[in-house]
Parts: sequence; structure tokens; C-alpha cells
Amino acid sequence: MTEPRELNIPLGPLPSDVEDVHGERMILQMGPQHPATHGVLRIELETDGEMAVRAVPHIGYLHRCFEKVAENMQWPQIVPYTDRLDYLGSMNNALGYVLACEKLFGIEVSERVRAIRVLAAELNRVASHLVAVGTYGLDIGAWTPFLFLFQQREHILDLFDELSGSRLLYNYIWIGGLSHDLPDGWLKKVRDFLVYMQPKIPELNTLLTYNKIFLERTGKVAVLPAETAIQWGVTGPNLRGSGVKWDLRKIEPYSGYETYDFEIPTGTGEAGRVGDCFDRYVVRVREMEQSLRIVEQAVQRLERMPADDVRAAIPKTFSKVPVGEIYFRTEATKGELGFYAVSDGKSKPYRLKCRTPSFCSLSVLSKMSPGLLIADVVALVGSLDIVLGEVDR
Amino acid sequence: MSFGPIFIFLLAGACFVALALGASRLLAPHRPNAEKNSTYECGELPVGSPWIRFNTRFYVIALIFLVFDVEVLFLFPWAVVLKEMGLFAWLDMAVFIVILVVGLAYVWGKGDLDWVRPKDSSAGSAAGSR
Amino acid sequence: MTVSEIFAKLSAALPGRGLTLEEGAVEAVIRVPREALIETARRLRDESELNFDALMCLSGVDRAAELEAVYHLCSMKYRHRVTLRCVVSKDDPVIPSVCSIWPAADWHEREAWDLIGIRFAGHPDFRRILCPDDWEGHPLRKDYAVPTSYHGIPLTAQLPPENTP
Amino acid sequence: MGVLEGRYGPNVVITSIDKVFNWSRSRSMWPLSFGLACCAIEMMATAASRFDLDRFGIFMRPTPRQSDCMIVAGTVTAKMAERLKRLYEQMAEPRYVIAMGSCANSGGPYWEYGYHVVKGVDLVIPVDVYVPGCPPRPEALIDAFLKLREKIERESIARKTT
Repeated sequence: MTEPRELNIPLGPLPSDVEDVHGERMILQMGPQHPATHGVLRIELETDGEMAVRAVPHIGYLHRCFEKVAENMQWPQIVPYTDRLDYLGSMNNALGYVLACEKLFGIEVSERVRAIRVLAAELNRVASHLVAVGTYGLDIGAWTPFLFLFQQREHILDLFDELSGSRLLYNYIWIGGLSHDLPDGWLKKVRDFLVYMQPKIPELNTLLTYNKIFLERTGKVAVLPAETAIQWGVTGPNLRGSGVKWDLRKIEPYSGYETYDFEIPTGTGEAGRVGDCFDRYVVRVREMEQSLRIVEQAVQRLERMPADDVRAAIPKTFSKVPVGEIYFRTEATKGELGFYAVSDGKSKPYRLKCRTPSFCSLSVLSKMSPGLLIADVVALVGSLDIVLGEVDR
Repeated sequence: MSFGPIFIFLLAGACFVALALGASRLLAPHRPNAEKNSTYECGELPVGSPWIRFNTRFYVIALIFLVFDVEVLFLFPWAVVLKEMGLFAWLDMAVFIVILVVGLAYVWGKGDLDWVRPKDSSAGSAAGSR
Repeated sequence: MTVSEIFAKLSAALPGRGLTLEEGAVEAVIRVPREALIETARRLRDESELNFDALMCLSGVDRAAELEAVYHLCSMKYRHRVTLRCVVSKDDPVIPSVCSIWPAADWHEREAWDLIGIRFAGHPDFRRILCPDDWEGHPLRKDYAVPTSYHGIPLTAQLPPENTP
Repeated sequence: MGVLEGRYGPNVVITSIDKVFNWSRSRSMWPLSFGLACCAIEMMATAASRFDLDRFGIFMRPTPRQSDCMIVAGTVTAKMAERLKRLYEQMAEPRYVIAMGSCANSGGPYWEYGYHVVKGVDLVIPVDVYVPGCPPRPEALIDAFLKLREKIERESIARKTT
């Protein structure tokens, strides 16, 4: 029997307001291989009975050296690697990276390419939220929403399969344009999908959102106040769940987002308190409806636009690029995705740092966990909707 | 009242168990090694030992569960023969259930059913206690 | 406010502390010596007109001779942005930690230490964050020698022998 | 060692037990859902309603104690390799490994500059079936299970004669 390491970790203080529940403390490893950690995240929980007194997240189990790879690849070759950061929102990652490069190199793309990019990014946001909401139902113990939502997601994956050739990681948005033009009849299929998807979100609401057990498990649990969220750099649905109306598609519009009409849902404390797990969840559900509205407007716009060459603005070679550095941020599915690119004129970036939303959302976990029950820590991790490919890069 | 069928029933039960355990003992691969026997904790080495003193509240909750589990155990055979036994059996069981409901009310009132939840404290932690 | 106005306000408030403004191709960057970093950061956050309450991104860069920490800050209220750059030499790569001012910097600084090797003085829990704790070297350095194995597990690419069909 | 195991050559009695064992093992393969990266999402999509692994008797189990095969879905990094080996050891025999995706097969897109990536999971644990693709389509994963079935059907509990 391999000798377990002795208890060399200093025991944290017991929150003062807990009545006398003096049992001994235990270190529990919610380890890399755990159904509720959405990937390879290890949370070292120090529990007193059922209550987590201290939670230390350990990451790095999926550190795939994105930044070292990016320094050895040419500018356009990095797009497939950005897809693999947040592998649920690949279109949005590629869009964030490509817009940073286009602004650094001073490349302008046509109106039609911008519209196609918005359409693809918003469809991808819906697919990503479907997974986030589906697995959150699994964390709380509801099997049906997971299967129900994955079935809807398969329709979106079919659309992407036809658009870019692959289901999950697309390499579709290139620097200066797109890899393929819209296949003919594709917009018609997107319209059919919008009609098909219309009743599904209300159906999800009856299935999960207003389910008594779900409300009981997520209402008033793990409240993230707006002030703490801003200080810790939490962005995206997690920040909007705390009532802060902050969405980069409205604050710093890119790729033509200012011409689309959509609202920003924020948490209103329906199930107890503003900023609890339910608010972060319900913001994602409402965001899906808004994204479908954007997709509808984009489809109408694209149907009226004349076809043009989507590869017109793609530079022939990347050997001579302007020198300089830029930090460009976009609203990816999980929050603010920023790319800090430093170019020294060569065909490969000198340094490419990417600030990912899940990395910052996860850092708040150790601050919010003390005092939660173990089952509530699971609900908290699920509501933060982190993807480990993005956390570890 | 011949006891033959009961004996056959017991015999069948016993040899079914023997067959299941015996077959796996005979035929299944059995290669224990230190790594395989180590405790599974999500792929990590366990820190400290799980043999610790738990709060007494969990013991009380386990007891309460046991009481009502046994109650349900008595309900099953009773429910099967209720139609033949008529009102007398119904009254008899009603008394039994009332006693247990009184017990449940007492325990609920005393707050032993509440899971170990700290009070609703400052920002960033703790759910409301019910 | 534009970066030059912010810089003017800062250099007025902190005279003689060596703050310089570098005009970049896309955006201007304020260069801050490490002695004045904490002072500048606290002023950037607490000044009512500046109010930089969100640290967007903290990245370490390995310039040939020096290491550089680049801070991208943004104000949620005024929605203006500023970039700070703090450069230290490679043999004394210590920069004061801004964790006390922006808690978001906590994990970013640990990552800058882990991958680039900039040491942040005053960080509450200073450990490697991505690579294992006993990983030697800082991988994003330009002169980094990639290890061939870790705890007995080979890390080199097992290329097939030359003449396989 | 089991009492009967490894003593007799293959003959009429044992082969008939083999058929029963191999049939039951291959038709109810419980994988350890070992989701690492992008391939894990495709694995979930395979297990979900459209491609539905349940019809093959495949039911995802979170613990190695109750699983027969391990799907390594994603990039195996140096930090994760030890845990992966420990989880593999903690699985009960007979156990199989499916390396899903080119990251698990050979390091995938990170083979050249990934200093922290193990170039292929077969450097850590023995692998039975490799699934190409990045990420492999759900049909490819189902095909991997069918290949694994063929492999199991050729097994025998008798001593290895070759």
C-alpha cells in the first residue's frame, strides 16, 4: 500500500459563523479524473464533515504549450491551434485571433465576410452554451437535459460540418477572409434550423430552468458579488450573472456587431440572490435566445448580399508584416478572450499571449468555496462553465 | 404445511451464490499488485487518512434513516395481505405509522434533519440555512 | 481619456519617477520602472478620473537581454484602456507583485513566473501554475532546452525509423 | 493465479467457456470516461442521443474500479501521465485501452513544439485500438469499439500457446 503523503498542508481557519461542528478535517482530492470538473482540473478540498473549508484548484494537466507552438508557427498556421483552446467555441477563438492580426497588419475584410463571421460565431456560441447548460444539468443530477440539448447541438454541428468540413474544430476563419464560401442552400438550412430551434428553448425552460430541485440546488448558492467579479477579472456570463451589464460585443464592437440588434441579459436574482449559480445559468439560456436573433438578422443580410470572393483580402505571403504589438479582445463564449500579439516583422509572432476567460473565472473558485457544501462546490464549478483546454492553454 | 419448497428455495439460493463466487474464483484473472490495491482518489495519492472523527450529526441522520427504512420494510408484507385482513390490520398499521410520524415531527422540529449548513454569512460563501 | 492624457496625468502626479511614453504602431505604452510600479498601479486604480479597476491581462515577454511584464488595464466605468510595461534584466528578474491592487493578477503572475521566469515579490502563493512543481527551466524563454523525459516518461517524438514504407 | 487458469491447453470444455466469456465481455464494454480535451466532447457527443453508445452495451463509468476499457480522449501531458498510469493500474483485469485522437496516438498537432506533451499514450500504457482523427468523428469511435470486439473475441483464458 503506497504510503499516503503526510498532512503537510497548513489547515485553514474555520469560518467563524459556523455553529460547533467540530469534526476532524479531511483533505479530499477532487482530482484530475472527476466527472464534475469538466476536464482535467484538480481541486484539493479540505472538508469538515460535508462542508468545504478550503478549496485549492490545481491546473496544468492539459498544458499543451500553445504559446511556445505559436512562436514557432507562421501567423496563419496558428488558427487551428486557437481552435483547440476553447474547443467548444472554436469559431469565436479563431475570430478573436484573426481580428487581432488583421488590426495589427491593417487588413480590411468585406462586409459579407464580416456577416458570415458573425453568423458562424453566434451559431458556435449557441452550441457552446448548449453543452454548458447540458453538462450543468448533469452536475446537478438531471440526465434528460443533457441528452435533449446534445440532440439540438447535433443540428448545429451538421451546419458547421457542411460549412467548414468538420464538426468541432473548424479552421474556417482565416486572416483576411474565410477558408470556404457558403455552400449553396446552406442559408436555407440555417433558416430551417432557426424554425426548428424556436420551441426548444422554452422546452428547456420547463425541463430544467423551473425545475424545483434545480432551483433548490442552485438558488442562493455560491453568490459572486459584482465587485469581487471585476477585481478577479471574471468576465462573460459569469460577470453578467452578477448583474454587471458588460458585453464586448456592445462595449467594443468588432466585425460589425454594432449593426445588429440584440440585448444583454444579466442576472436579476430570480432564484434568491443576484450572482448565484442560477443567475449564471439563466444568463446563458437567455444569451442563446439573443444569439439566435443575431443569426436570423445575419441570414437576412447575407441573402440580400451579392456573392463575392471571401479570400480576396488574404495576404499572399506573411514574410513581411508590420512591426508592433497589440492587445485585442473579443467576447468569446466563456467571456473576454484577449490576444496580445508582438510582431517583430518576421513571418512568425515574436510572442503571442492569450488571456482566456476560463483562466480568470477559475481563479475565483478558491475565494468562493469556503463554507459551501461539497455538492455546492460541484454546482459552483459547473456554473462557472470552464473549459480546461482554455485554462491550461 | 410442507417445508419441502422452502428448503429447495434455500438450496437454490445457496448454490446460486456458490456458483457465482466459485466461477469467478476459478476463471477470472487475479493479479493484485500494490498500485492496483492503492485507494482510488481521482488518480491522485490520498493525503492524510480517511479514518477521522465525523461530526455526531451524521450519526443521528443515519439513525433516522434506519428507523424509517425498517418502517417501510414492515409496510410491504402488510400491503400485500391488507385486502384479506380487513379493517383490523389497517388500524393496527395506522397506530404504528402514527407513532413514527410523531417521532418524525419531533426530529424535524429539533432540526436534526437539517444537513450541516452554516448560517447565511458574508459575501462569497455559504448558502442560506433552512 | 487617451493614453497621452493618462500619461500626462500620471507624470504630473509622480514627477521624476522615470515614467516614459512609447508610441507603438497600434497603441502607446507607458514604460514604468519597477520601483514606481506599485505607486503607479495604486494611483491608476484609485484616481476617480482614471478608475482602472480591471486588469485585463498580464503577460511576460522574453526580450533578448531583458524580461518584460506588460500590464493591460481597462476601466469598466470610463471604458478607456492603458498598457504598462515594466522591464527588468535577466539576472535580477524581480518585479513587485500587484496582487494587492488587482487580485486578478494572482494567477497571471504565477503563470509569468512559470513560463517566463519573472519573480514577483510579495505574491501570496508563489508557485508554478501550469508546469509541474518540479519542472526545471522556464519554457517560453527563447533559449529553452526542451527536456527529453519527465519522471521516466519520454517526451521526445518517437519518429518511425527512416526507411519504413 | 486462478486455479484453472494457465494450466491446460485449449480444448473443447475451455473453448466453450471462452465463447461465453468473450461474448459477455465484448458486448458490455464499460469505458472509463477519461475526457482530457477536445476528443472528450466528441466522446460525449457519441454517448449522447444521436450516436448513442448504449445500443452497443457501452455505458460510461466514472471510476476505474467498475470499468473495462479506458478511452484516452485528448492530449496526455507530462503532469497527467503519472495519474493516467495509476488509473490504468487501478482498473480490474481484463482491461483494454482505446487511444482516441491523434494527440493520444502520437502527440498530434503538439508533437513538434509541445515540450509538456507526451508524444503518444502508448509510451505510458499499452494501447489496444488507435483511433485516427483530430477529433475523430463519433462514427470513428464506434468503429473503434467494433474493432475492440473483434480483438476480444480472439482471446482465451487458456495459456497462451504461441
